[in-house]
Amino acid sequence: MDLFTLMLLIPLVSGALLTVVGERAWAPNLNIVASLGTFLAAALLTVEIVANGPRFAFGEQFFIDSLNVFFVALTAFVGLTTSIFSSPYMKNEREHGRLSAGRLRLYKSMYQLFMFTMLAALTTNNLGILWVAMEAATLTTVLLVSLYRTPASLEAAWKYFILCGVGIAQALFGTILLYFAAERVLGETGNALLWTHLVEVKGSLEPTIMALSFIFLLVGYGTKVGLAPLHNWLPDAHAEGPTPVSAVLSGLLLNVALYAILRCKVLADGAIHSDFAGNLMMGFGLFTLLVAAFFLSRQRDIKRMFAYSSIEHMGLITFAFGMGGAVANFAGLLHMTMHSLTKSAIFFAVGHATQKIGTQQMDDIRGLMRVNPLIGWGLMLGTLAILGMPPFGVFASEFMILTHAMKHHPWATPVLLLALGVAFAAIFGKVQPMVFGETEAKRLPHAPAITPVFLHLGIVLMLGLWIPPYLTHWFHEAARMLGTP
Amino acid sequence: MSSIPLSAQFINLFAAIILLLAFAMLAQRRVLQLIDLFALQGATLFLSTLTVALTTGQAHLYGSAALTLVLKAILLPWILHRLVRKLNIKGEVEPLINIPTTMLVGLVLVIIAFNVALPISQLAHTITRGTLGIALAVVMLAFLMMITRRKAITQVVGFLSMENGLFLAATSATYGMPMVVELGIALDVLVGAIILGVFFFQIRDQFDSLDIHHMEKLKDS
Amino acid sequence: MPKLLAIDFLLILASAWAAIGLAGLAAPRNTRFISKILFPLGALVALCVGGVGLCALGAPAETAVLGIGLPDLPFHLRLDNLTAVFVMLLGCVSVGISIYAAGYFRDGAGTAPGLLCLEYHVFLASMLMVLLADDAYAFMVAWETMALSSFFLVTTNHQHAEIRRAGYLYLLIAHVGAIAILLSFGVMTANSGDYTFAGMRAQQLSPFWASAAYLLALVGFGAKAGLLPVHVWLPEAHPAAPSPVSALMSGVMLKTAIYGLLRVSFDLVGTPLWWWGVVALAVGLATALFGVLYATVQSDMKRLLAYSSIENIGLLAVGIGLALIFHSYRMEALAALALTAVFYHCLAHAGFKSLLFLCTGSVLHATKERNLGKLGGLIHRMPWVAWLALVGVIASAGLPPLSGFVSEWLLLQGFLFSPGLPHSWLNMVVPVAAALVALVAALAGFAMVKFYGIIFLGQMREAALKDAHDAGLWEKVGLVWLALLTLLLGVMPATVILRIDAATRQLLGKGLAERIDDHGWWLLAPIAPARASYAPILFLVTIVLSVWLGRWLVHRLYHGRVRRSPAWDCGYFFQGPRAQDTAEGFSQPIRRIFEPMFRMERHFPSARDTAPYYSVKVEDHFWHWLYLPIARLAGWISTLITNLQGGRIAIYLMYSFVTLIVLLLVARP
Amino acid sequence: MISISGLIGQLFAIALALALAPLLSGWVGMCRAWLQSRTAPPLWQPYYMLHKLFHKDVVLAEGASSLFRVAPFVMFGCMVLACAIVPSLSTDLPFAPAADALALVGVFGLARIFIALAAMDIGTSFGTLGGRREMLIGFLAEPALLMVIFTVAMIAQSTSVATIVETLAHRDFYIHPSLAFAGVAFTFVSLAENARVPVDNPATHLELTMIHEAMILEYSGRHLALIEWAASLKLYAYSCLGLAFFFPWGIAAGDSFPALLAAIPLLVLKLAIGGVLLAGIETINAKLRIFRAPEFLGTAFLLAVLGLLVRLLLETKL
Repeated sequence: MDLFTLMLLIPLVSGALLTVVGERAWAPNLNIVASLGTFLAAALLTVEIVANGPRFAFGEQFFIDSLNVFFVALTAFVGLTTSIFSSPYMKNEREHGRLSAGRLRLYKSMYQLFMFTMLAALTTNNLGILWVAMEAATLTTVLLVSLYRTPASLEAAWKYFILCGVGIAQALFGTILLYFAAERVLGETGNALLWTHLVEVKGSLEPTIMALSFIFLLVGYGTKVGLAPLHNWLPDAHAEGPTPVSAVLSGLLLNVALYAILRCKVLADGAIHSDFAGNLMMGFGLFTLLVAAFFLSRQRDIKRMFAYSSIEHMGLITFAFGMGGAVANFAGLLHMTMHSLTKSAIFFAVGHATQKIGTQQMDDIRGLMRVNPLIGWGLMLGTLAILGMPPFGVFASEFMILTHAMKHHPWATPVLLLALGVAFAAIFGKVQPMVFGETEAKRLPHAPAITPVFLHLGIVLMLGLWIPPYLTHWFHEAARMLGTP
Repeated sequence: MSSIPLSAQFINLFAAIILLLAFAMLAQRRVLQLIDLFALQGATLFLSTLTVALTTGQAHLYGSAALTLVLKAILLPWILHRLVRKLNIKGEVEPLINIPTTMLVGLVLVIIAFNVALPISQLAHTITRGTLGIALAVVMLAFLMMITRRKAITQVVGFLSMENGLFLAATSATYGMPMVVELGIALDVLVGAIILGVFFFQIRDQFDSLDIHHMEKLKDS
Repeated sequence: MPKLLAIDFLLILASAWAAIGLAGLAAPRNTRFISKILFPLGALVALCVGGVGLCALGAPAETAVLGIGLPDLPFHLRLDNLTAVFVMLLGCVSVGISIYAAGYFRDGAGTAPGLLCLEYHVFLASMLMVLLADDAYAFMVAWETMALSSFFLVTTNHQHAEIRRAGYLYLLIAHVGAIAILLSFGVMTANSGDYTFAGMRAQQLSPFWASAAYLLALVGFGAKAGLLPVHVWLPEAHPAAPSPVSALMSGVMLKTAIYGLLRVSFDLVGTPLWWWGVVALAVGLATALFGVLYATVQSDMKRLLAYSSIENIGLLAVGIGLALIFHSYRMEALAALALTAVFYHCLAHAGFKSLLFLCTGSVLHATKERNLGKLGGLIHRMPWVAWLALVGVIASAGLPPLSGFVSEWLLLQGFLFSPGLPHSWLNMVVPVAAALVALVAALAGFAMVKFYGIIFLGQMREAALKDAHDAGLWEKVGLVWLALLTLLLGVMPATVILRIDAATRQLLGKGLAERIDDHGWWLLAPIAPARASYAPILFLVTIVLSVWLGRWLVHRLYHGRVRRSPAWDCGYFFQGPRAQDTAEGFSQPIRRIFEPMFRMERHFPSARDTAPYYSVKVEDHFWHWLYLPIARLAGWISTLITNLQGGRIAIYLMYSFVTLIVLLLVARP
Repeated sequence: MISISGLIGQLFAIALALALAPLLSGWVGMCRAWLQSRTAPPLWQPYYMLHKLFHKDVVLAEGASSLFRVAPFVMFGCMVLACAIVPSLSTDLPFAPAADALALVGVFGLARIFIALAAMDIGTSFGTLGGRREMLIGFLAEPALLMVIFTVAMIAQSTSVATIVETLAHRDFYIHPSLAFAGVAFTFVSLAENARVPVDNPATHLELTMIHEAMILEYSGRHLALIEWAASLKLYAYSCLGLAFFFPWGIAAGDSFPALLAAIPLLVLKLAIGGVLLAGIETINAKLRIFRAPEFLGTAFLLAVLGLLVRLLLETKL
């Protein structure tokens, strides 16, 4: 059976399966195994693509090219590690009586379905299906966010649903406009929404329509990326959902939404012979970066704070892609990878920490080093990494973004640096007392899974010092695909 | 004007009606009537889609027309009715801003929408160029409704009528998206509605009311 | 096989340090293994590093490229004479510190010894890499690794809140400084996109951008070195850290910042403008005066030393400024004089300040006490530490015949010839600056007398001090090594200057060697013996001879009888330890004369007090004038912005709606 | 480079300093007594005292450490070195290269630090008080002294004392207004440095007003003798330095023996006059409160800097 089908099928089927057999003892393992299967399929697929180049699937509806192949691999990988992390975490939640068996079942099945929607959104060639998958992702995660059924979680889920629903609706209008424009070139054939076809004719797409459509798409998908001032759902959803969900939201969903914007940007750039799209994205990126940075210092809830940090980094990445050009795109892709690895690692550590201490309030969390040195170091190193401290990889991408900005948009550098400085002061000032200092430890019924944390951090560290050639090659390929205006 | 064929005139007429209904919903105070108006809008949407299908004779447009009828005109209104009864929501829905102001804002929005859509309509070679502007206007009015109403359920109705506007754009303006997409969209709308239904009960259990100003706890300021 | 270059050796040694650190991680709790095997090994490596640095002086520059780093910017490394001087410094000083550390670190609260060992050796290795780095990325990576490892070392005893605060402040300011440095590099590449130092040298910057790069570098490296006004982390972090770490930070890490400043202002940015020097001179003078004044009023012995480090950094900045001024007027001979003074003071300060910090470490171990007010009379219990500390004190007070005086002497000579400057203002003002330098030197003497007298002399202020013990063997060896270094630097300046002259020549194209060479090794005459000369060895011999001769004669002609009796109580019945000056009392004249320089909170006893007491708290003006306002501003902006997240979904929808409308109306391709 | 005759001259100069120094302080004492219409002690009084003190046992306080016992010798050694460097009779001093004028300041500083530390060693209230005040005077006086030296050194384009004297003494006469400022400043400084009125009173025995005396309160026997001797050597050195800077005429240029012999009486004469002036100053002035001392020395510093500026303004061709 074809690897690609396998990759999409495993999460779908196991999702369905888990709805049925949810509360069995081996269900968590099934969850892990399924994720492992997905990851293996994705990995093999990646190898195949790297070897034989792009390919289609299901006619022309799905495809994998050098832009999305590594996102697929990354998504599958983070999905795997998150499932490994979530198994003891969820058990502990169960022990604490915060979740019933039924909820656990819902969680696992929705988790798998969410993975499916992610992969579908990444690999589809049809912008319509892309939209459908994004919407489906929203729906699954809404259920995950409201898993605890507490007033807070319901409120968060409600806001998430409404805001993202509306946003996604605007994205749909953008897609319709895109189709409207494409149809005039490609005719009434069914493939007027197929990206591969659109790219070939992007030069002849009607600029005015494309401009309008890009605005709608940017605002729409931007809501999901968390661009300010459309970001309001994001901190709530991250803080109130279970930690594994926060991890995948930050680590994957935002990436995928941004990926959607990128696909559209390529078309818009092709049609509009000015860097209209780029400027829009740079504006949004800078504003988001600045706003998020100043939000950070006012946070009391640890997950909320890191949610804002995700917003901040999304702003930085958006800015990078907005600048365009080989280096900036390269840096943007690198930063996406680094961010999703680092941020999910942080959320893993945070999850265990909050479980041990029993609160998400940062003022009450102290002395993680004492409670469990590994968790403490995990959180500390992860934080330093996300703050762009060398030798971690985040610094590498930030270095490239900064230097490129200095070269082409010097006016932006002060803003960037101000935001980065403020963010550093805020986050580090809050994390340090949590990690250091004294506290009374607490045993957990199920030992935390630390491996994913250090696995991620290890990769990030390595990428900071040495980026493997094939990865470099891919980044270059992808950067080329994103085009240089 | 005489050059415009009859079918196109009909489509424009239906579009206009949809816009009118959107205004009506914006003005409507009572929940049940709101839902009825929504059903009406769905029905009109069905008609316009049907007309487009007849004129262009694209097979899948019939499908989507049927889908519209079942989903927008019958199923969803029915679900909403049941919900309102089950949750016995009080009839009155008091908006945040008073109705006349809302209407004025709506008017401004319509003007904006038309002007935004104008360049596109001029490019359109389809016979129903005007509808895109109307669709955009409908979307914006729905948006406005979501902002101004404070009951969860009215927000949902607004959300759904926004979908109507989008659907109008999809069918009438562009003679239908590819079938896959339309199916997907429809499916999402359905699932979304169901999930919302589940939500209402939970929200009611937690806040024993569907008034969304109970849900302003999560904030930083 | 290709012949191994010095730079390859250094890389091997750096990795050896890293390996030692990792080995420590293997047995994190085995204190014996770590302290008695790993740290001595580290000291051995340090010795090799110092040796290589010494040999590399005068040799042609070597470069290497490592296959790591960014895809289009692998690590470039370069070992030239400027680097070699500081490599030598790093090696020679860290030998002593590592040996001392072998005896110092014991297991207790705080970080596990193994982890400590890792951080310590990574710190050393990263400093070496900072010196070797030859492109912006490698430099920044090494630089921030240095900051991180030292941060973790500072927060070893993180259970204390004030230590956490110190660490936070330290890393924050270090990060801000790093950002400034990165910007400066960015400016120097001048949009060529070439981030190697070679590329920066190649650029021809307009005066404006060159100045921007220089000032950014001054701020960035100043933040690490502790120049005003970004000095505040230093007096917090140094006392917080374990003593060997304070020694390493104060002795070596601050010098890496000086290295960076020299690298940028003399090597990368091209020919300087005259006012750059003036800026450095002014900042340096302010820093030095500030540092020494605050040093005199401290009550915590490590804080006192930390402020004295600030003072010395200020003097270094003064020297750099002077050198820049001369250099900008192409008066290379005099520039060489000032620059030599800078190099020499780097070496000297590294030696004696590490020595003093280590001595405080021994005192800390023996008495568990950092507060001067609770020490005293330790010379009776710990003579070794006391006498070795005296060496450091005299050097630090800038007195002959020890190392501190040589650099001060060279600096003053440099000032003496400044009237040659073709700029009327400068040659009026600069000599007056020399007066301030003299004042600083004299005040340093005051501070050092306070430091030494109150810790080691007089009566013990606490009963507990009776059972203080002297330093252990390892610690003694480490201290002796550093003391010898100080003495050596003191008595044979000519020899040392001949070695480090290569670096001066590399930066200025002109050195002192040819003029020093033709007198004996014992005489230091940078221009000509008739103009100025200094022969510390002769000096030392004369004093020692006359001391010895005097003693011998007196004992010979008269007698050596000694009787012991209680000290004269001046007719006042109570002469207990409390009758001595407290630390605060000793510095009272300074507080009184320089009152406006301090922010003091004093409590005077009144006649009616049942339990009268006097207390004084001296604070840094910069907190209230600079840092707190900035913090308040940031907080204000945050409160403003957090209103975005008001919790009402309708408002959120409105944001989205308005954004859309605005974009539709405004945005046009 | 050290010639035998030079070496002899050097040693002779040192010996002369050792011999003359107590005499000088004795002479100053005499003049003070006369001016204050007291019966003066004999001129040789200081020698008697030194002899007596050397004979006495050392009575050492219990708290005294070894540093306390070394300090007097170090101080003495420093002063000997100082006298060896400052040209009193001839400028041909083999030891001169050992330390130029800046290093000379260093030598005095070294001596000061040791005596101050020794004063703190016993741990009595007055010892520390004396040490603190001594260091206070020190850090106020040193910059002023350095500025004076700067002024002179700029005139001579050299910091080596011998060279300075040669340029000042043996070239065609030229009026340096800056030297006037420098001279006044130098007088102030040397008054302070030698624990003289108005800053300190060598004759006082009221502890609260003492500086120098407070520091050596615990010393006795040979230690005290050495300190007293060193003190008078310091006075001698300062006087010679002043003479060398401001009245250098008569100091032999080379190592010609007759010139050397001719220089001795001249030196004695100059010192005698200096002593009278010093006694005069001490008599007509009252001792300042300790916190007026900063103002006094601040004035000295100011004058010195003024001298420097005058030098730069009037006497250099820019």
